[in-house]
Amino acid sequence: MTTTVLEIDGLSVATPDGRTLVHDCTLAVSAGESLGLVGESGSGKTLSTRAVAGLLPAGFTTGGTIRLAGHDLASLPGAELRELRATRMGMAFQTPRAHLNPLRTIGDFMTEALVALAGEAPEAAYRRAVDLLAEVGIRDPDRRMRQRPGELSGGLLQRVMIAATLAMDPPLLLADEITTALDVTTQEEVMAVIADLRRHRDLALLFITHDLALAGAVCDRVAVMQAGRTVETLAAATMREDAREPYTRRLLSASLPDEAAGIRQARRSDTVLEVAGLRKAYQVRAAGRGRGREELLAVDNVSFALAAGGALGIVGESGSGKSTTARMICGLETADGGTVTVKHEDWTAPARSAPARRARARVVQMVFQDPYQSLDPRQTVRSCLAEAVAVHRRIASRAEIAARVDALLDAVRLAPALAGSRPRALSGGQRQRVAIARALAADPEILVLDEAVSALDVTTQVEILTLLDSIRRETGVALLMISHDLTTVRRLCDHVAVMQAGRIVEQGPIADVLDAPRSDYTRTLLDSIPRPGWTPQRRLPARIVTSGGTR
Amino acid sequence: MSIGQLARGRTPAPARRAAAHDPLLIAAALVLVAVIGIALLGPLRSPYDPDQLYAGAVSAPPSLAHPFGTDDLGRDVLSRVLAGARPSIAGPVIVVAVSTMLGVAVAVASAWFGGAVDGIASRLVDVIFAIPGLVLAVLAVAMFGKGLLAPVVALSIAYMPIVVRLVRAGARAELGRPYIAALRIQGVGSLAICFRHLLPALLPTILAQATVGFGYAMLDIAAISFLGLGAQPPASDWGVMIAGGQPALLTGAPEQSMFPAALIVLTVLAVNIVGARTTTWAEAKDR
Amino acid sequence: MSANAIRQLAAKLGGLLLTLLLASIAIFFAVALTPGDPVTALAGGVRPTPELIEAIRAEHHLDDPVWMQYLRWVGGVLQGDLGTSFVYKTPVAELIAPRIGISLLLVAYAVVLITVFGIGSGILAAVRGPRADRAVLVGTSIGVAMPTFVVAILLIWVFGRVLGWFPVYGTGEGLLDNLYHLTLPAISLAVLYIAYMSRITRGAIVAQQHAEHVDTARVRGLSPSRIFRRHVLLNASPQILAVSGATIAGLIAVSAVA
Amino acid sequence: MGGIGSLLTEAAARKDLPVVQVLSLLLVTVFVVLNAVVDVVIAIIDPDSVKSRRSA
Repeated sequence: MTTTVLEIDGLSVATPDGRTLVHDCTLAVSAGESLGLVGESGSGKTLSTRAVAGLLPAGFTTGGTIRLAGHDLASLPGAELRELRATRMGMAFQTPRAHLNPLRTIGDFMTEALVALAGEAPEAAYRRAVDLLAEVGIRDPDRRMRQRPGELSGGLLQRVMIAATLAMDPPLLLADEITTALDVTTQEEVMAVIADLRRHRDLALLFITHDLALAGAVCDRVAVMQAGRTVETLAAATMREDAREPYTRRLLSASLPDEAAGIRQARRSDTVLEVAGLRKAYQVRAAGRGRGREELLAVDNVSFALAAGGALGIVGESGSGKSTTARMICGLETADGGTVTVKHEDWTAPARSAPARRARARVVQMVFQDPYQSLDPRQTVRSCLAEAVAVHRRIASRAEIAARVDALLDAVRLAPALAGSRPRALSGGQRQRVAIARALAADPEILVLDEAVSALDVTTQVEILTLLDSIRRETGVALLMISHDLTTVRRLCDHVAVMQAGRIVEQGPIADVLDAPRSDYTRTLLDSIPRPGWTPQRRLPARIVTSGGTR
Repeated sequence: MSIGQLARGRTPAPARRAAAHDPLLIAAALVLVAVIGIALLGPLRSPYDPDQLYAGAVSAPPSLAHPFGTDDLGRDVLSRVLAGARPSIAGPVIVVAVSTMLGVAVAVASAWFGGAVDGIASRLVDVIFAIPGLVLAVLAVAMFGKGLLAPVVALSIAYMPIVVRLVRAGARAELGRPYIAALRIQGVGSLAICFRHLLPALLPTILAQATVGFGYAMLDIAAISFLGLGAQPPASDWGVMIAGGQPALLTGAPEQSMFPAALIVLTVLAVNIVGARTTTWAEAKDR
Repeated sequence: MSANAIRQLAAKLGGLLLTLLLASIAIFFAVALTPGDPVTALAGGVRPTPELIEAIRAEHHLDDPVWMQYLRWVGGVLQGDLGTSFVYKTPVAELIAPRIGISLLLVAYAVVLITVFGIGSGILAAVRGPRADRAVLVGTSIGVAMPTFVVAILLIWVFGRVLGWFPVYGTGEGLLDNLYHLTLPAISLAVLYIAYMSRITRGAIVAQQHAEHVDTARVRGLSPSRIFRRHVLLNASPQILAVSGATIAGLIAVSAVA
Repeated sequence: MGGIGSLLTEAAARKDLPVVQVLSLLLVTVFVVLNAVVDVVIAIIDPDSVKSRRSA
């Protein structure tokens, strides 16, 4: 007989000013089971989880029932509630760096609950903490115990956080987007740790994520949330066949595309952009006790070519140098070596004067990752686009500019009614459309997309990628897509280059590289993508130290 | 939307509507309008000549003839308070205007050019910051003699570092945001980026600091006048009046000091309230 | 202490000395370039004869280049020779020595008041609910608008004259009597800074209360008082400390003037 | 008050420059040293702060 460790029934959450953000969240997690709670931003999955954990902001009210280990949370007085949560559940968060006290050592963090709540002696608590760190695969735990969060990488911190949740041997772990901020290979490490823990401890898992593919790959069942409601709960293994709700189907097709359909044929034509032997070094303070400074090669001998009207993806994890490469092409950084050639002109040195920058702007434009940060929050959509238009056609009349702005809005499928809005009033997808429209204002021949869809929900990602693809077909603009995500690159690009630690380890037509990878690293990247039947592996020894690695 | 944003609640109501429901803000604004009105028109409307001695009424308590009473020389306190508004307000206004303009210019140049410009500016600011405002003001008085000019110039310089630090930090953060990079890639000129995007973004910070600075400048200048180093008697500067009323205070005629003192406190209070509200509003608008 | 920490400490110390050097140059040259001939001041009101001028110039090395005079001045200050007052014709050190004790006592008194009431009321505002918050906000709003000397005359009037609880002039004999006499000045000195510290403290604590690492502590079941002490207050302390350092330093300047 | 304050204001009023100079320098020194001490204390509580504080 299985016991239910967490049961949420008809949960609603309302703000102090009376808006109901969660209407009906209903789910149950049995001992040893793993349930994925999936939904896009604003679906209410995080608020529901925080209601369970008692972390709603002051003044928020809840309805419905939450039963943790058989106890109705609403019926317990404060101190007992605290003890119940402390012993029956652990919770890990999305950003471990923000969720660990930066001023206290890992040792303080690991032992605090053991000493203060379980009443263990400091020495016993210390030994237990070291064991827990070892259990989540942290080598040299004694050294880690003395360090502070600032000295550890994100992947390590996430494992520290998971280890700490185990201190009181809880039967349930709430994991709120625990791998969202991590590289895919680090995500695989963390998921492998979680899988081991569940095997050895019979731990139940409530896995909150926006990534349906990941939830499907690591959970037994998946509950899908939309607009504050759990719309359906499916067995992970058969969710593709069982899904009834249109929203779930849309999520599924966005998250787990048919692989064959995405492959595009490479085209050969004129080269519009050529990068040869590009190099960028940063002076960094030497690590450890050493004195002086050392060079960090962010970009090391990078060469590739982009065909006119083509689409090249540059893929790599954080710190691989892919964004620095893009910024050098756009003149935001100066290269230390190598050349950037655009349309047979040498563009290696950034343009100094505004007219020179304008001339280049008519050839190369860029779309940034965070559409909110890349628009001036004080400017309306219209004035933002009008500014971009006016820069390039200095004598254009007001009416001509307005007409051009309307044409741009139409090109990115944005309703003209939104022209008067400021970025704050737009959704993430709408903001990114504005950013694309602004980039198109100059009629560029190359569009550099720096993680342009990675901050968006998956369904929105697909919309934006579709838009970009049709713009490419209509205008013949070449795309250079910087991304950490092989799946998105596969959707849009015909060629791909894989970067690791500043170097290109492999490049070629997309079908060749992704279906028959020649380098180990590409293979590792492909293997770490969650998919049905996926078993996350611990690959620590094989990993080459990048900035995301151990320090 | 993050939990933090949710906790902050609905997007703020339009400023004008919010202001109408904020009695404190209205009161503060009224005080400010009144004080500025007095500064501009007061001397013309004052019942008596502020420097005229009325021998018949020395240290007289408030009466119908002299609503605020008279001082130890028999001068009408109300007339003197009205006449004192202009010098008492003008000093802080100049200090804030000069220090803000200098500070913003240095800060923006530092953040924009970085490197050596930033290094030199930071060192300069550190040195000025090390000399407290009042000390610099007293030093200036020792150099150039008593009067309002020297302290006002000294405080304008002394208040600059705090403006530079705040605005420079804000400017650096703003310049690091992708929308500035996007503008540069568009080929938008540096001056246009500065005036159309950077400065408007920094406006809440600058405004907030200016109002806080005004309060401190008013207190500092009043203190200098009170000590006899600033405006000189028989001038009717508020600080001077408070000092002049001190002996009467101990003999039981507090109003000679209290009226100008109350005006200083009210003015600073009102500026602080209006400043705080304006800043919150400007920040909410940008978010 | 790690090599890194020592290096940073050395850099800090170097910056401090450089700042002091530049500030001393600024102060000296500002005064040296003051309009008006110091000889007139040195002669002490008498209309100086040419011989007297010569003598004075020679005695005070006024014919040396300015930077020589600066070096002589700094060298003197470092060796305890603070120069001679124009007005009293006595060594400056002798003027300062008898007064510095009372000034230090006054500042120390005010610092205690600021720490206790400023930080205390800030914590109160942050943790005791909206009503306490509002009350402290009103108090601090008025506090930051009060000039030191206005507080002083108010206190003198109320406690000195109307109530007669505290002496309004003199510094008294002996430490306790000193403190008694310094109470009103210390309060007047402290009010503005109490209000300021209170606001900073409240802001720093509220920011930490909303920090994500506090969520972690809460979900682990730690008691509210423990979370407050070890996660909120500890993390707010650098900011509070940074401001209180500047505050106390500023206070010393104000006490020296007002 | 019989403290440093009255000495400094009086000296400034009477253009007693040596006194003003020395007292200014004294106050500046106290100001700078005190701030440095606080910086060190903060660095002990929060070692990571040292790198970021200068730019703040």
